[in-house]
Amino acid sequence: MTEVKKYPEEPLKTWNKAKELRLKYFTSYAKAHETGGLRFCGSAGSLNSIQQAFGRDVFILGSEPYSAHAAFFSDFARKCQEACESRGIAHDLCGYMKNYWGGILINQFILPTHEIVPWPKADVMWTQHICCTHAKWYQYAGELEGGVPEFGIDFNCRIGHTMTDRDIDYVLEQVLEGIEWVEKVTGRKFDDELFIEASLNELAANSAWGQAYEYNQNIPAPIDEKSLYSFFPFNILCPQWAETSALFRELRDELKDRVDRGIAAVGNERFRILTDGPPQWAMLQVYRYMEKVYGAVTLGSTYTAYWGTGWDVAEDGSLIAAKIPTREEFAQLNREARLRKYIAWKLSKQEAYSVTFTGCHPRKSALMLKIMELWKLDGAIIHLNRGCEGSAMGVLENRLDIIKAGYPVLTYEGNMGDVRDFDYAGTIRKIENFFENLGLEKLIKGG
Amino acid sequence: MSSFKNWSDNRHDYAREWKKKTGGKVLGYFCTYLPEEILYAADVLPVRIFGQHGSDIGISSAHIYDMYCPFSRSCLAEGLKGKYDYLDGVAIAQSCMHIRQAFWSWQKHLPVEYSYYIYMPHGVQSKGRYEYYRGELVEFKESLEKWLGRTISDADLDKGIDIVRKNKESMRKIWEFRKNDRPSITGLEAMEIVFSSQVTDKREHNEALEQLITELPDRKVDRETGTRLMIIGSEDDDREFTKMVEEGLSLPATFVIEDHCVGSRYFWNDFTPGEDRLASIARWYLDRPPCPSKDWPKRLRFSHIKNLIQEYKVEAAILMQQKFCDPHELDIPALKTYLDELDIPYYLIEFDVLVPAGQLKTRVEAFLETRVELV
Amino acid sequence: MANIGIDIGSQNTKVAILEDRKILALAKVPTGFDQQVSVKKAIKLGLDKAGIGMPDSAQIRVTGIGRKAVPDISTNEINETMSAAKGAFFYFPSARVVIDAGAENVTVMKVNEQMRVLDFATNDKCAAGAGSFVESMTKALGTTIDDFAKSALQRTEKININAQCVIFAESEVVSLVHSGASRADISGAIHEAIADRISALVRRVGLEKDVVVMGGMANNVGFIDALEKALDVNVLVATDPEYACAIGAAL
Amino acid sequence: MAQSKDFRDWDQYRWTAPDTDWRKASIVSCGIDIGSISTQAVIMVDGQLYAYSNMRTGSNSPDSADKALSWALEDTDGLSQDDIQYIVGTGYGRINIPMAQRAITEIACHALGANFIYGPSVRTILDVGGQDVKVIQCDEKGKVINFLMNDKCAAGTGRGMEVMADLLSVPLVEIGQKSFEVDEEPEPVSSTCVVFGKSEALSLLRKGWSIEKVLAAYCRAMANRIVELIERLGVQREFAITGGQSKNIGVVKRIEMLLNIEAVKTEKYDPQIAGGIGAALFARALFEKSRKSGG
Ligand SMILES: Nc1ncnc2c1ncn2[C@@H]1O[C@H](COP(=O)(O)OP(=O)(O)O)[C@@H](O)[C@H]1O
Ligand SMILES: Nc1ncnc2c1ncn2[C@@H]1O[C@H](COP(=O)(O)OP(=O)(O)O)[C@@H](O)[C@H]1O
Ligand code: SF4
Ligand code: SF4
Ligand code: SF4
Repeated sequence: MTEVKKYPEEPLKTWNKAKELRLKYFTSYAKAHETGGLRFCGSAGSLNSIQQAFGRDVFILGSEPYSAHAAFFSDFARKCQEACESRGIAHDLCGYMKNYWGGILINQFILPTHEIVPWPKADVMWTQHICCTHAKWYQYAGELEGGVPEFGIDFNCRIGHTMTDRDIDYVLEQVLEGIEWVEKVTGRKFDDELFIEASLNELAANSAWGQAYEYNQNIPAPIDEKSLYSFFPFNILCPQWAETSALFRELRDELKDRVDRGIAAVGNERFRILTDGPPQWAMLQVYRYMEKVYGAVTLGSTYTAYWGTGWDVAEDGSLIAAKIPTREEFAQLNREARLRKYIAWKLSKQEAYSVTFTGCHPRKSALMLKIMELWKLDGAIIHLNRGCEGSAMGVLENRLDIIKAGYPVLTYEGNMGDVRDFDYAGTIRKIENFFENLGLEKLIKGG
Repeated sequence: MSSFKNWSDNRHDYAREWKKKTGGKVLGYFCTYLPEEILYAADVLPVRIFGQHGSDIGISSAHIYDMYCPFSRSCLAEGLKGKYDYLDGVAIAQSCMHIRQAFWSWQKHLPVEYSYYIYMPHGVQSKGRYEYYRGELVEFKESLEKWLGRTISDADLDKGIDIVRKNKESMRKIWEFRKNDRPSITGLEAMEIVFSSQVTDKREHNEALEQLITELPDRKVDRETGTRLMIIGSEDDDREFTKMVEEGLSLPATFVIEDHCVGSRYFWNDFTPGEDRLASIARWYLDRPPCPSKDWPKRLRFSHIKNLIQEYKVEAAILMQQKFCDPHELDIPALKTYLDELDIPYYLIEFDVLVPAGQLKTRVEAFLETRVELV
Repeated sequence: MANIGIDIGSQNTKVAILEDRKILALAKVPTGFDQQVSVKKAIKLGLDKAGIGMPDSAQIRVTGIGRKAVPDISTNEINETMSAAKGAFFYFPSARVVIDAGAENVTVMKVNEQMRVLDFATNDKCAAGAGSFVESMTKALGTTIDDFAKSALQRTEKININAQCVIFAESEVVSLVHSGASRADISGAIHEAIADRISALVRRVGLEKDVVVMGGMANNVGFIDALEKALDVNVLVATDPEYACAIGAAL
Repeated sequence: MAQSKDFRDWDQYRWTAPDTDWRKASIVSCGIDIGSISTQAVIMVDGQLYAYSNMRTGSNSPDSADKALSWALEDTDGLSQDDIQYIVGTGYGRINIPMAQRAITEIACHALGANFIYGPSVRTILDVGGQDVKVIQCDEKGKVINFLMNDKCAAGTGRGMEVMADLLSVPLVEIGQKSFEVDEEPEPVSSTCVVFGKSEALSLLRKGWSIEKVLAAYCRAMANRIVELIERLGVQREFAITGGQSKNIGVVKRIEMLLNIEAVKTEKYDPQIAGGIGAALFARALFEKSRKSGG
């Protein structure tokens, strides 16, 4: 048996705050109508601050994170998926949206406490179109809910480092039209003050995430991917809330403290892994298995690194947490110019959207390799996600590129939203083979 | 008529011959949203990249995950097998992710002189779309000019527009004959016409179309029309299936119209000329009967389908959906409801090269049986 | 000291007895219901063949999908990919891609010159690309594997088997027979279908020279021929290919 | 474990209606259903079941049709093929039946047959045969409105059961009964693939599971798979099951439990011959029509 270095472990303090915020987020959406508030629903991270500008009592639900959260409750998720399939919705459609449409069909919405409440019907569908079906998901959801008006913003333009003025103009045109549309549909006015407040929060949260994330470059890593999954969705759930940037700053500080004191996420850390895409949510114990049995820690992905987050990404893929505008910079502008600045910031920092959804995998491979280098990773385990064409796009090419760069790569099949597409025993067998072939013996027998 | 079939059968030979004969360049494209006019203006021959149904697509499995539609995997497989070694360039106008993946893998593993990605908007109902797409076309034109080392003038663009426009207009004329009680061309022939149009020099194709238009009024059709069928579907160039339905069943049937891109969707709408050529081209593509991935927030495709059903006196529809084709899959539940309301019976086929033909045969036959009196 | 390698497959249990990298004996018995019994039988058969008794200090190492099932005999296991790599190197040190094709399971590995397994792929969900596919067809046609395999080389006309499933393929084959297709052509089509599926696995790990084929299917000349065509390379086949994993385990 | 070919077998049989004189009938019609596993020849006189045979499909359709028909005619008081006025072929081998005047799909025939067997209130029919699973919706006349069929993968069909029977040395016909002889319903096996299912069953046995428990797990997995297909079309009452697997209560009862609907049953007719009955009924109607139009 190889000798094992042992680092001290400690539970994350910020953890409970994240849990509370998540509960607040879902509950406030479900209860929005009790206080006369409005429900906006769509793809997560569809320029939240613009939606928030229609009132403090506007609550925004991202269907992907809702569905990921529903996927944790695999029995509940299964009911949703079966409801969809008996309705003629194909098994292989978006693993998330099947949980979402299914919820509408069975009239059940699940809260983090496992409590089930009647489906909270949306008042407005406001979404972005980033894959080739996104805006269509809500078209159908709206129809199932008995006719919810929909507005979709086409994001299929250059995003990230290739973004041009033309692209910003295109999105801005649509946003301006959208604002008029919401005003007409809801009778509410777009509030510039509220927008300034929300957008500054949003950008601050996105940027703070980058600062926190960087601490994982340390050996041993202070936080593992599975825990990152509990935090990073706030980047797209409610980044415009002040609580979110506060949470991320607190996390950042805690991680810094852990690094200073040499605290590890996994005491036995000896192999550092890059992963990719949304995981098999109901089967996160796979990560625990790798940690316990092999001391292999998963600690980074283009998914948690980039989704809705704020980085300045250099041409060579290096990352620096993005600079954010000051209040003055925003306040002095007129509405259109301010929106333009906000959109430009969001579009240029959202490298993940661009590399994932235009399928530009040469760029994505470069980003992955950069993370491997900066985060000092030893290998990659990639999820071939049957539930999402978007995030699975190009991954086999990425895989080839990573292998070419000399790293070992394992792929496994699954479906982020639907456990029926996942074979636990088979995956464990693959993982065992993978590590054995790397000469990494088990730390504990059996497992 | 036989030239369409020959072109369809021997598309690679045709392109190679064309190159030899003209010394020109050939560009492969991945989706019919690509503005062919600009390529004709630049004297480049655009050919659409197709797969080969029934042939092994395993070779693409290292590059495209098998949850992507068989069409996209098959396109890449043909490339990797070397069938397209004559291409000088490849391009795509952004449509669904599946075919995009094929494009990117192609770009990586089958390098050619020139490759280009056009950000064709998905929001074909969004404000600002015309301006945005026009801008894309300007950049596309510039990049072609750089590749070819020549400028593309307005006169060149007019030439390109003319060639493509004529082609599409002729096909619309021919489609009129499918409205007849005894359609003068079969679904198989129609498919071959559109297919060949996408893989040959349209100038030559135009001559054949014109010839056909003169022949059609007197064409004798000695087959029973049977059930008037429509195909609504994902990409579909499966001639074998079309032939099996029209010729191989114990009940007669004829495809009289279709809504997909190897059919009427390719040429349906009119071109409106304007001073700004690229703006007119942009408009042409954006206003086309939409592919499902671009059909939101309002559904425009369904009413188009309804018109086709009425004009072509469609009696039943076959929903030919490529397996894993998300954009279409998602339209299907709503489409079924819509067809129910129109009282048009339909049958859904999840199309995959791996489904044995015999099984499809039983299904289509059973479907036809549901709507005729068997005794 | 003798080393004993045991490969417990879904169909056959194979044993290899080696001394100083020299093969003393190879033996195989069907994997019965009780794997302990089969393994003991196989070992006995091997020792008899080698003409030796059970050495006092033999090292016994098990591999194959049943490797966890015989704790009384040995807990010293090695996974299938590693034993396959070692077995391949035993015969061909130039091996870079190793295909192990048995009755139900197919594993394709990419290895480097240090015998490290860099990548591997398996037929996860469907058995329609492995040995039992051929066996079902031979049953349906009432012939033997050997004859059926050889007849593929006499193929004159190209036909396609569309069915992916073993079961559907059976009836497709039956109807091909009725439509007058020759046995050679059918056999060619079946072996081509299997080779296509396995070559897809090869493409996933990346095709490189040299390709070594082992496992029971490597005895099948029709398959080897089709595989060479599908991959467009000459493949290397070990002598006694079905024992390669057992040999790898013994080493 | 000894491998015996016999366990997968079911009785081949024939039957003639007592007390019917075919000479008095105005129309004698026949349906021949050649499935991938079984072949039935059904003879009807004036729309009433008169005689039938049920046997394993041989290696080619014309032969199978010939054998099944001769056998059905065997004990029929001198009835010969020439006395049959119209024959309709159906099933997988329908195009290859030389004596049939017309071929109609098994989907239409099963619907009509189920309508005859179970009465006009049947709306949903599940036909589980040797390699196909079909779900059919029909109207009160037994005309098909809608249907679904499995494709590509034979997991969940009769062939899988046969393989299990051989593997476990349990006669096919007893599988259903045996599968309930467990204290508690086990988890379904994870692979219904005919090939992998076999290995999985073996490894469960090795783990110490009883044969009954393995059967329960396998029947349950099949039922799950079939129910998935049914739910895609939806169930309307009455619900009937035809085809050979309708005799396997291990699968049938589990399907009923999962759907929470009981299938209609009858002692009067053999549900495995539903396709043949439907074909014979079509044959009768077609003959009447030709008689009318032909004068
Ligand atoms: N002489 C032969 N000719 C052709 N095929 C053979 C021959 N011997 C074995 N096979 C094939 O090999 C398969 C068994 O392979 P094996 O590696 O022993 O199986 P496993 O290790 O999975 O138990 C059989 O299914 C058969 O198709
Ligand atoms: N008496 C029986 N008990 C249980 N199962 C049976 C019985 N008879 C037939 N079967 C099952 O029915 C299957 C054949 O179904 P059938 O509908 O006759 O097939 P086909 O598709 O050939 O028409 C067999 O594979 C077997 O599993
Ligand atoms: S990109 Fe993935 S998560 Fe998003 S809608 Fe498409 S399939 Fe669903
Ligand atoms: S639209 Fe559908 S058929 Fe066409 S490439 Fe995309 S997924 Fe394939
Ligand atoms: S297709 Fe056939 S061989 Fe493959 S999983 Fe299904 S039953 Fe098994």
